[in-house]
Amino acid sequence: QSTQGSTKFPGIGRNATPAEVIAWDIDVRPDFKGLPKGSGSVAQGQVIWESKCASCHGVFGESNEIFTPIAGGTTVDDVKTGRVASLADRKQPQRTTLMKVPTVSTLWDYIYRAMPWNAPRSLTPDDTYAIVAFILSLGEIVPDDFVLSNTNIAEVQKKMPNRNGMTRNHGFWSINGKPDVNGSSCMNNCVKFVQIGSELPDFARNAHGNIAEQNRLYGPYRGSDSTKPPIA
Amino acid sequence: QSTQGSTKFPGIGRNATPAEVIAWDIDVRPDFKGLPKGSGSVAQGQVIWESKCASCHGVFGESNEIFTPIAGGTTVDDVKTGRVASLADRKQPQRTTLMKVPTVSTLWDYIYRAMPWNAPRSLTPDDTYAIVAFILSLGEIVPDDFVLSNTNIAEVQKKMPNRNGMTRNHGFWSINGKPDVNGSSCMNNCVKFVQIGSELPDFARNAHGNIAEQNRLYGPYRGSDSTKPPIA
Amino acid sequence: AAGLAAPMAFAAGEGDPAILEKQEWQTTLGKNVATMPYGVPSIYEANLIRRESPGLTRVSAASVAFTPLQGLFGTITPNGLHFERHHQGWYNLNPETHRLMINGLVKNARVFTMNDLMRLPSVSRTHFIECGANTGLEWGNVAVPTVQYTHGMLSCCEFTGVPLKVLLQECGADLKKGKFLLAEGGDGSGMTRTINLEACLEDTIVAWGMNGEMLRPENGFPLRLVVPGVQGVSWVKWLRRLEVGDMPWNTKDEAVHYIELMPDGMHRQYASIQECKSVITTPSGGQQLLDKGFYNVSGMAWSGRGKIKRVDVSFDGGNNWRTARLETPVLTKSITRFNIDWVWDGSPAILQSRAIDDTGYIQPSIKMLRDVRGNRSIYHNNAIQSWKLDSNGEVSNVQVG
Amino acid sequence: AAGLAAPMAFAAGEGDPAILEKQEWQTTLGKNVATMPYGVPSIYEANLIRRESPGLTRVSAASVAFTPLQGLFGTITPNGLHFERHHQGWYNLNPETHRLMINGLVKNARVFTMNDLMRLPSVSRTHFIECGANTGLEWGNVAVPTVQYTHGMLSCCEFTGVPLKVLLQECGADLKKGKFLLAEGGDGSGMTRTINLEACLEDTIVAWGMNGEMLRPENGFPLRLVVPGVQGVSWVKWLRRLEVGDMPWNTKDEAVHYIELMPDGMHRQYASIQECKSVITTPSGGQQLLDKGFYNVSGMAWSGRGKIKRVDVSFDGGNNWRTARLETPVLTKSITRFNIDWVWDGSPAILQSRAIDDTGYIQPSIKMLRDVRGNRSIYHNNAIQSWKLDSNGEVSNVQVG
Ligand code: HEC
Ligand code: HEC
Ligand SMILES: [Ca+2]
Ligand SMILES: [Ca+2]
Ligand SMILES: [Ca+2]
Ligand SMILES: [Ca+2]
Ligand SMILES: [Ca+2]
Ligand SMILES: [Ca+2]
Ligand SMILES: [Co+2]
Ligand SMILES: [Co+2]
Repeated sequence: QSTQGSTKFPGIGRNATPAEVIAWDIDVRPDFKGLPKGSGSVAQGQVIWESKCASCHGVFGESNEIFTPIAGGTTVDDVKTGRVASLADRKQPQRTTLMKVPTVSTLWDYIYRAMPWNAPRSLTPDDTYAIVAFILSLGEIVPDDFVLSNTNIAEVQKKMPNRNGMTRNHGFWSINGKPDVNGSSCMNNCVKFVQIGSELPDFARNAHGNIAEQNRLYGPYRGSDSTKPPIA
Repeated sequence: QSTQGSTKFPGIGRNATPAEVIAWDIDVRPDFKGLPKGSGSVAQGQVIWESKCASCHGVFGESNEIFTPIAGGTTVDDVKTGRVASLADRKQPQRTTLMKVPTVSTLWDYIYRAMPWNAPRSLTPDDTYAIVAFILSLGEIVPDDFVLSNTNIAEVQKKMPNRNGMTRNHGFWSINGKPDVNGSSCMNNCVKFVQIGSELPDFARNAHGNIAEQNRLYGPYRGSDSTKPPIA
Repeated sequence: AAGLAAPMAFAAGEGDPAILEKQEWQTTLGKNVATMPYGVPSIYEANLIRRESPGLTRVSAASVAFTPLQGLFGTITPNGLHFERHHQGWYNLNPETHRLMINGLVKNARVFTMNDLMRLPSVSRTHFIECGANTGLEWGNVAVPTVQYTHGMLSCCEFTGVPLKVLLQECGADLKKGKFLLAEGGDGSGMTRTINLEACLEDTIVAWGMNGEMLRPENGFPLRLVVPGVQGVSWVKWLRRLEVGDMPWNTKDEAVHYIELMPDGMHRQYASIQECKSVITTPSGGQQLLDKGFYNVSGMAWSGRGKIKRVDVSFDGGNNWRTARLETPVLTKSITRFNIDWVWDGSPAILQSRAIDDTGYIQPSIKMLRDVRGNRSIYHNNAIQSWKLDSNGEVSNVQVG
Repeated sequence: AAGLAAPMAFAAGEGDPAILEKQEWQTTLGKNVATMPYGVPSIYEANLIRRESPGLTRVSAASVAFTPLQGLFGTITPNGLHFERHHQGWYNLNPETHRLMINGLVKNARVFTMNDLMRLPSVSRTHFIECGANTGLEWGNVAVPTVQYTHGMLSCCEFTGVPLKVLLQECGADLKKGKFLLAEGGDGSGMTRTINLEACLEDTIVAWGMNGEMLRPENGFPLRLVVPGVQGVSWVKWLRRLEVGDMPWNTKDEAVHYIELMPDGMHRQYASIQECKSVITTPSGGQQLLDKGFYNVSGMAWSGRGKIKRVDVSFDGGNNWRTARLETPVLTKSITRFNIDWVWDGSPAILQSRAIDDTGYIQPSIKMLRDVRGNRSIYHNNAIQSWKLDSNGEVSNVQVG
């Protein structure tokens, strides 16, 4: 195959140059393939965080204003087990990023490619190491004097609080997978007593605006006036 | 079936009242079913024509400005034969309404329902009789002192110049009809010598505006700049 | 000579600035969802719009706006680009006061509101609509530059509505005596057309939906007749009345227009069916290839008598043909998209497509049609279209034979 | 009580003013063709637009705009109403400088322009796209009033593009070792998702066309990946790069989102398939019936594993079921429209639909799903939807069981 075209589709496409692949192939995998060399300390990370991230995510990554919190909800024990225990608690109000993320590569990859939200691709690799180190320190995963680098990141992975919290034991990765639930094809007398388990709460009736204005004003299916109670 | 609904679709639709059917059922068929009573003279027609129609169609229905001419191209002989002879002449530049229309009902129906173009449904039945009489007089189908009415219109039909000019002897009224032409499924060496019989005339190259601006400015299929000759 | 756009070649360490330099959309925050609550195409698509053919008609309210087939894909016509043909302009009718009356040879003349109609059992079916005058400009000679003007009175949509049969039965129609149906529109022209009930009763729809939403005003909102396989003028827009009768009506648009002048001076009347036809849309007239090499040649095929069975493509003006790939599903009286591989070596070529439907009918050449019908028919020109590709990469409209 | 809109009755000699009086559109001249070179819906359709769900997300550039399914027909979603989901807003990318790079386990890493891609052999196929989070608000309890918000992250379009397989073969991809594909977007979020090549190689499309025209900017113009049957987030928009690899990437949107929390605190990862699902769209939550009597009850059914085989409808909360009519063609991994006759007698009712696909899978109840997955899954809620119709004609969102 020549640089300029294939035999099958002459004239179409060209080989990428090495510089082009370097420019675009920025993804970082769980095995750290793609991770550029570099390093950054928690302290450096904190400085960048406070100037570039905290406005949206809060000084401690706790803010719920712009997005769900980054840090919180993980324990020293989780770091040992690799399972965030509070995830099994059904009353846990919120799941932070650190409670869910199983791989440190994910944080590195995403922050480098997409943050800050309003200025993506503006961080250097060293910036990114530093910020990831800072976020990990918020979760007590690394100490406050830690310097994260391409050489020690694999060790850090072993401390991610939810590293053992993911399962692929399900039938949804492929159309050939086996469903975990299947319905019933019963046609008659299927339910002895039909019970309504949940209804639209009163406060939600008009929470999406007046439904009358979200349907046609003609035809058989008008919207009900949700600014008022249902008609008698 | 009740007035208010059928047994099959309860609650849907209702019977039309006689007044409603009268208001809307205004079509006039070739057998004059639907034709309201009334009459009008050529002279009356000419007055209405000149005030309401001539601005678009010309005083003698000859104008080509707004629409093709209404009158012209028919002969006294055509009135006898019921075939407009000039239609067989391939050099005949233009076909007027009177050269084509086989049925006087068509004129009556259309003018009453749709003319004047900018004020349809503004004519009375008597107006319409008068205008039709006037148009027919332009084609020498009726004399200039003629009064057209519901009682003599069937006689007038017998004088329409193209009344015998229509055929339904073809296969296009139904999908089961037989096509008049069929192509060839030859796959190889089908044409000894491929000859171009017609090309886009030079004056037509840019007559639809610049084709470059009627195609995407990206992708493989750009428009050619038709303001200039083809590139060398 | 070809090669207008030679491929970029870069030394190692170099590359395309579009890759090496970061783009605005990678480095800043984009626009909000629902910035356009009802969206519109990209600004880069602005050239692909409906257009009139200058000089074709004298006034724009009794005229045509053609669909830009040269830039479309697949089979569905976006509603914003559906061709327009009006005889007395279009209106945004008020659907709350719109009525459908059914009268004539029925037990009960009945009136339906939109409320009523939209409660009836509905069907959704994809069909092409083609104006009987499509390609009519080309009966005599090549006249227009692009496929927008040669074939752009053609669209294909998924229509939703109540089957005509359900409505007629509901009114107790006498279908023994009543072999004909008058369909009447609610616009100023009060468009009236006779429908062949024997042929069309089974698949005609009284439709309100088009490609998932309500009909557009230009296409008959809120109600139009959908008569699959039959010329577009019979798909009466702003449908107001249906009358069952025992003879055709000979309305203006079936006695003065939509009639075909034969060489002997007779006019064919009630020639309704749109016969099997196809056209290559890329590349097509007025387009400019930038380069030699591989091309996917693509087009549309349809038949008013049924399904497309095969499409053949010639690159040498009809001397030799190869069979194209058909995209599925192939539906009856609907557009079928065809594609075929081609490597352009830079020499002149003449591209043609030829469709065959499941009745065995084969799309004819313009010469075959003229031999029987002359060249003053105006309507129902379903000839094989020829596009000449010059060695400079420009494609133009020609006729061969 | 029903009967909000009693039918009009008139004495002979009288009638409906909408018929007896002439309307403006019958008595004046309408608008020109091409008044709108690219058309828009009727002014009477203004209520049917994409809408955000207040409080669902905190910022509108990382949010959702829902499709108004309550007013749509058939199977095709008009492009202007296709749902939107962005993570970093949307842009009108410049297609002239847009590039697709393919790298990783390939013989030659290659770069394609839009010029290149649109010359390759293309296919056109109709598929649904559903966000994995569709109906996610309802895992716990009834939360939102209408089908726009319960199910409106669902659209169905005809896509045109080059099969992924053609592109990967062209680059000499090692498909023995390379079972995984990274798809990367060109927006600020650089959206990245791992595609299962074993499962998706055959029907994935690198698409530029949507319903006959180019993709809309909000939906990835000029290029997006179409991965039939798989959740929408994997249909990467503004597609810029494909990398063949030997393991999944664990990107942010597959390691922190689009994961499903099970009762034991484990998250299911890479749950991609959208299972068989259906919903009644008319009548649906928040709608108001004006009258007793006959209704066509209509809805949509789809399955990420294949074709819809049957849809049953219940009017008594799931106690008794009747099989609905399916509109044809029934296509794989596409929307199927179903309709069923019903006469409403004015008493309260609970409407449900239940789809079965050609693998034999039956859409489950919300209780069956919760019994296995708990109620904190967020994603992949394909439960039977229940709409309660009250004797006052108002329909509301409920859950039974
Ligand atoms: C202007 C607001 C803003 C700023 C500044 C910002 N972010 Fe974000 N961040 C967001 C939003 C919004 C999201 C969610 C994006 C999405 O929906 O995919 C997000 C997502 C994230 C996530 C993923 C969280 C998860 O659970 O999915 C991380 C990690 C993150 N930001 C880190 C950072 C870092 C590090 C910086 C600074 C270098 C930063 N952010 C600056 C708004 C911001
Ligand atoms: C403002 C311009 C205008 C006025 C005034 C007008 N017309 Fe017309 N007329 C037209 C146009 C435009 C058409 C073609 C309509 C179409 O495309 O269906 C037409 C068509 C016709 C036709 C059909 C001709 C054919 O061959 O199809 C007849 C007959 C006719 N007009 C008669 C009349 C009469 C009678 C009046 C007055 C009472 C009238 N017109 C006033 C513009 C006008
Ligand atoms: Ca090239
Ligand atoms: Ca990589
Ligand atoms: Ca700390
Ligand atoms: Ca009623
Ligand atoms: Ca009548
Ligand atoms: Ca005279
Ligand atoms: Co027409
Ligand atoms: Co999503």
